[in-house]
Amino acid sequence: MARVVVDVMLKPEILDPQGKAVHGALPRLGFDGVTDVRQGKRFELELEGEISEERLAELRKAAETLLSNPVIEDYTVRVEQQ
Amino acid sequence: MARVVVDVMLKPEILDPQGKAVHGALPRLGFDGVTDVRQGKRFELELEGEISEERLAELRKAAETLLSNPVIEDYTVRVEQQ
Amino acid sequence: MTDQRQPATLDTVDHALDTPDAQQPWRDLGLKPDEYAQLREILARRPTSSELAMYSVMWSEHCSYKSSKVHLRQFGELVTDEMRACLMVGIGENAGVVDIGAGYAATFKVESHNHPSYVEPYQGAATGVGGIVRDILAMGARPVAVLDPLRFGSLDAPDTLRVMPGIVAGVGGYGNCLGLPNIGGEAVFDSTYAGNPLVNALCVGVMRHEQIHLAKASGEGNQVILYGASTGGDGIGGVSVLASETFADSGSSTSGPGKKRPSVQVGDPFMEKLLIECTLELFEADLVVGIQDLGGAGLSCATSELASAGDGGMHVWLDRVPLRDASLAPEEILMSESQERMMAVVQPAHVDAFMRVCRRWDVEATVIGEVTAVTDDEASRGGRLVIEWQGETIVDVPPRSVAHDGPVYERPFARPAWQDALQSDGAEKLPRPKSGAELRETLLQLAASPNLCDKSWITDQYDRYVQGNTVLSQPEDAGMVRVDADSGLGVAVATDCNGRFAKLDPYAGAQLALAESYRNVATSGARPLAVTDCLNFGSPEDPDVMWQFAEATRGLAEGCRELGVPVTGGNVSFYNQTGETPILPTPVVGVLGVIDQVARRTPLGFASEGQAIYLLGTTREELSGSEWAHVVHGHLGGTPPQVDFAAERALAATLAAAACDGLVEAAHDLSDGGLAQALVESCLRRGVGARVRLPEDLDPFVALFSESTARAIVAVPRSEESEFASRCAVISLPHAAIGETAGLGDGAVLEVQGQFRLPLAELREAWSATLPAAFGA
Amino acid sequence: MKVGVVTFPGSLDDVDARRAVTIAGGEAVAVWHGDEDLRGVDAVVLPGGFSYGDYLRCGAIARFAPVMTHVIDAANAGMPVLGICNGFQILCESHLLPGALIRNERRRFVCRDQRLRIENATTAWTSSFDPGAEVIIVLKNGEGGYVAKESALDRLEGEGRVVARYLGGNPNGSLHDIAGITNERGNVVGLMPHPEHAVDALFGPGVDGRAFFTSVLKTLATA
Ligand SMILES: Nc1ncnc2c1ncn2[C@@H]1O[C@H](COP(=O)(O)OP(=O)(O)O)[C@@H](O)[C@H]1O
Ligand SMILES: [Mg+2]
Repeated sequence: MARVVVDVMLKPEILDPQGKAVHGALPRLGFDGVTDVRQGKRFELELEGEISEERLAELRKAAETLLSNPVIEDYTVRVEQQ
Repeated sequence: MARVVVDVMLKPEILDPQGKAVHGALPRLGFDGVTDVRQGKRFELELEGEISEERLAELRKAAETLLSNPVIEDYTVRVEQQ
Repeated sequence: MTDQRQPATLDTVDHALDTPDAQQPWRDLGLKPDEYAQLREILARRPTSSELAMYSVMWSEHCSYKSSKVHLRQFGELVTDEMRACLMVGIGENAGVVDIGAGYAATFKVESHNHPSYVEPYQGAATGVGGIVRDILAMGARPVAVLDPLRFGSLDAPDTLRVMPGIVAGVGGYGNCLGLPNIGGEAVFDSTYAGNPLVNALCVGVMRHEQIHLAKASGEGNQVILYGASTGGDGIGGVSVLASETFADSGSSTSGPGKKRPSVQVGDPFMEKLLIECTLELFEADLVVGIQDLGGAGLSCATSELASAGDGGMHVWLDRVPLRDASLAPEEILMSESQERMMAVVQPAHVDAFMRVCRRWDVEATVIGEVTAVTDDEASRGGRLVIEWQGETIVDVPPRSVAHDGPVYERPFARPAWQDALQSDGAEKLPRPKSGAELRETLLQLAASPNLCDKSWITDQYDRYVQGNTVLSQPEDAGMVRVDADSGLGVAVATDCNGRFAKLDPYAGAQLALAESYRNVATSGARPLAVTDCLNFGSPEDPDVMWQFAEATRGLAEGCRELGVPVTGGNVSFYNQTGETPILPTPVVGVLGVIDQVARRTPLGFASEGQAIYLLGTTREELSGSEWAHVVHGHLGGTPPQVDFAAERALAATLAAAACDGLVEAAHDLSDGGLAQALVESCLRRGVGARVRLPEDLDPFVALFSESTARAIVAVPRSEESEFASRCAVISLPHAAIGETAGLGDGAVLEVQGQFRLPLAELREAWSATLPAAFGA
Repeated sequence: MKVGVVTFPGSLDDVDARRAVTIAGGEAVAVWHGDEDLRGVDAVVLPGGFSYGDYLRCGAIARFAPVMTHVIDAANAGMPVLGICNGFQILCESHLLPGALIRNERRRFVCRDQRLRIENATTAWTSSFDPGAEVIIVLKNGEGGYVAKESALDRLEGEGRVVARYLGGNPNGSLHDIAGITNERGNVVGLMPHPEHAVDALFGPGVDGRAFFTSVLKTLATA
């Protein structure tokens, strides 16, 4: 059993309407000093068995083809052993 | 300058239609052995200056009131010094 | 099946017999001492924990209607032959069904999802839409449209900023994703709804007569199939328990009494869309004997209602239910309100075909039970429902006692001590605008007020075009969709309620809601046919509130008889109050009408210049409870406008006939804001101005702002004027020529001769800025 | 002429698209997402809706449906393909068109009658329009903001591949007010607004949408 976490964020040059909205709302709630907010997605995948290098490579491919759209997004994959 | 990352995930007992959809799509693309997928949100906040305990407490409050809905979601806040 | 959390001993029926004196948490589950006693008497033993769970949710206020039943009976009793004529399925099923001609039937119903929408506005509203759509689907119909009557706290209350955008996004998010056009609804702001927003959702469905399905488990040996989403631990006892207590007592999560699980569920509209298409294909292939949606009280409700309505018993293997969380105990599975599930009764020979259709739509389906024979003795006790868990019997009850023979309360009610004082404080004595300039200011102020302003900030978030049959949608008086592409047959629906009128006089208030909704449908050119209602009130344990409820139901039932339109179904929502303060009594009434040829519908906007504008009906000095008194003076007192059903009937008949014969180009009923607001909306709809002369026998202020009922304005082409006027004269319908349409585009003007001129551009600015200013452009 | 309309789980405007094809004089053919061939159609419409709930990203899961392999091959071979709204998103996810569609700038779903200018009247789906024509078509989307790299945008503009642009206010934050684009060959068009809801004046804002469907029939007839 292992957990793999994939984080997907919009590329820096792509407008992020949701992050912008959060950024705009923070000062209204009294939180100052935030210079930027970006909102992305976090996937937690639970896997059976061991994580081999090979499976990790497969997962990277899934992250690249399915979980993110490389035209607008960057991703990171990391294993959280349990 | 510091980056604070807030991860917001649906509570385990709450249905996650998005995670379910991804879970369903993975085998069709040839990725097997995944037993569960949960999809959440990841916020990256860029802050000016130092992160004091006090500011962190404030941020936790923002995470609880603005970034998540505690009725259905859990959150974690962590600092990534740069 | 792995059980991590299951108690050491399963509470089986045998165990219950062995341990008659075991302590049971009936109080935490919301049962009263006498209800628990009644339950022991029915079973002649103590209930098992699973039985206790079932009875407690099914006997909750939300599911059993225990406080309202004695009043709702009138809807079934006060029925005339005229009303019966169109009625195919009446009160008591998932939704009523009416005959709309040419072999088509329409089914429609409005339901509330108020409390969950306060806790989690987006998901609460979304699952509210999901729930009512499944009710309509369960009747055998294709859902074709939704409407959403909503109530929020004051526009300037901070919590409204959280609640309103979330609710609107939730209604849209779910309905849009299902592909159901949103064709109407309401958005009303009043301070009494702060902390208690109302989310009522109405769905309309259409089917051929022979496709009507009922929630019945009959035919020994028939299989009981649960299909759709798997069952999870969210929302255990949620809707039913949340909606059945004083809201303040019940925590939003695990803190309340009886450590409730999260009472809010997350909806999966995609799953529901698959469920709709899958179910319609099952109907089409004739694979379904009986069907029931899973809503409040989940499996407890579906199994007991199906078994209770059928001619046999039912045996269920509960451990076959597909779970999202393997640790759920049987009681929790029975109470879970997980969304997007349905239950069907299927002949054994059809099970394979049933499963094939489900697979095609990627819908999980599992045989979890079977219809069984019952002895005469069992039948006389209310049938027999047996539920088994891992080989042991955990439920063995007469299903009728669960589903239909719950407790009935005659709650005390009395006219509130403050009612007389309230009624004697009329708005007719308040200071009024006098000069033309003051009237102009008042009109602008009202047009920009939260309840009368442009609602497109909300309605632009709803898909009104999907399915390609929408003829009328917001901001028209009624929504209208085509039912049959060949003949042009269509249905129109409107919902209405003025809670201020209902507070001043709940009997009249309910009738005024009915009258307005009926009038709206007729104004669109359709013939009003039938009624659904959602009765939103405070706590039934408060005799004042109970009196409001009793008066409103009596008013509605008698009003329906007067107008000849039957109540086909509806919903009651109690405990809408913050602390001791209840919401305005809000009996929302939905009316469905039929139109033979949708191309003949009447839109509300003036469409061209030079047409005669007629004011139909009688204007009296009626200002109490009006939008003017509310907006300008913050005043609520007096008695509401007079109800005149004969006049409503005459007006409706004239408008429907005029539409059919092409005598009117536009029509708009008069309600909130009176003639002034009707003119504003008719002009702005398509940017056509108007020159109006107020009737000489009326004070100009009263003529513009009184809210007398049974009135409408129409735009009549010059060529049809004499025909139209003579038709009104024949039935003595008051009709005054009050001006003509004049001017196109932003240069056009609304002119009230001798009083003021108002450019449409200025008017539009005021009318459309309010919601964007509050909620963001 | 046979125009296929693909139904994915969660497609909503497939029936409307078929009706629009019929009104324009074509033969509409229902194609299922699981189909292993295109049923002999001459052109394909990927309709609007929420395929697979639009969970993950709009169009991301639909792009892997069995039928899409065939749609992609056919498009590359020159068959006219129109993606409307969710269909546009699927075309971008399939890399038949450049760029992507993101959450509306105002973060709300928007449904309205939208004015557009037809910028390119030479594609398979717009040849019946006059160049520069102004039309009104229904717009309804939650994630309709068109984005692409600066260089990709420059290329689209330079090659005249912007098919339609929003007029009277950008409804969703699309870069360059882009409402629709085409591929180099002009056979694949992605469009955020819904022409299938503007083919009968009783049920939409007018009949300006018809020309998209008559265009493809004309294109096929002269091919
Ligand atoms: N206010 C009302 N007016 C008329 N009928 C009502 C009203 N409230 C409930 N009913 C009817 O009582 C029956 C039970 O209601 P309900 O529990 O809401 O149905 P469901 O179980 O399908 O959700 C339904 O047939 C409903 O139409
Ligand atoms: Mg029901």
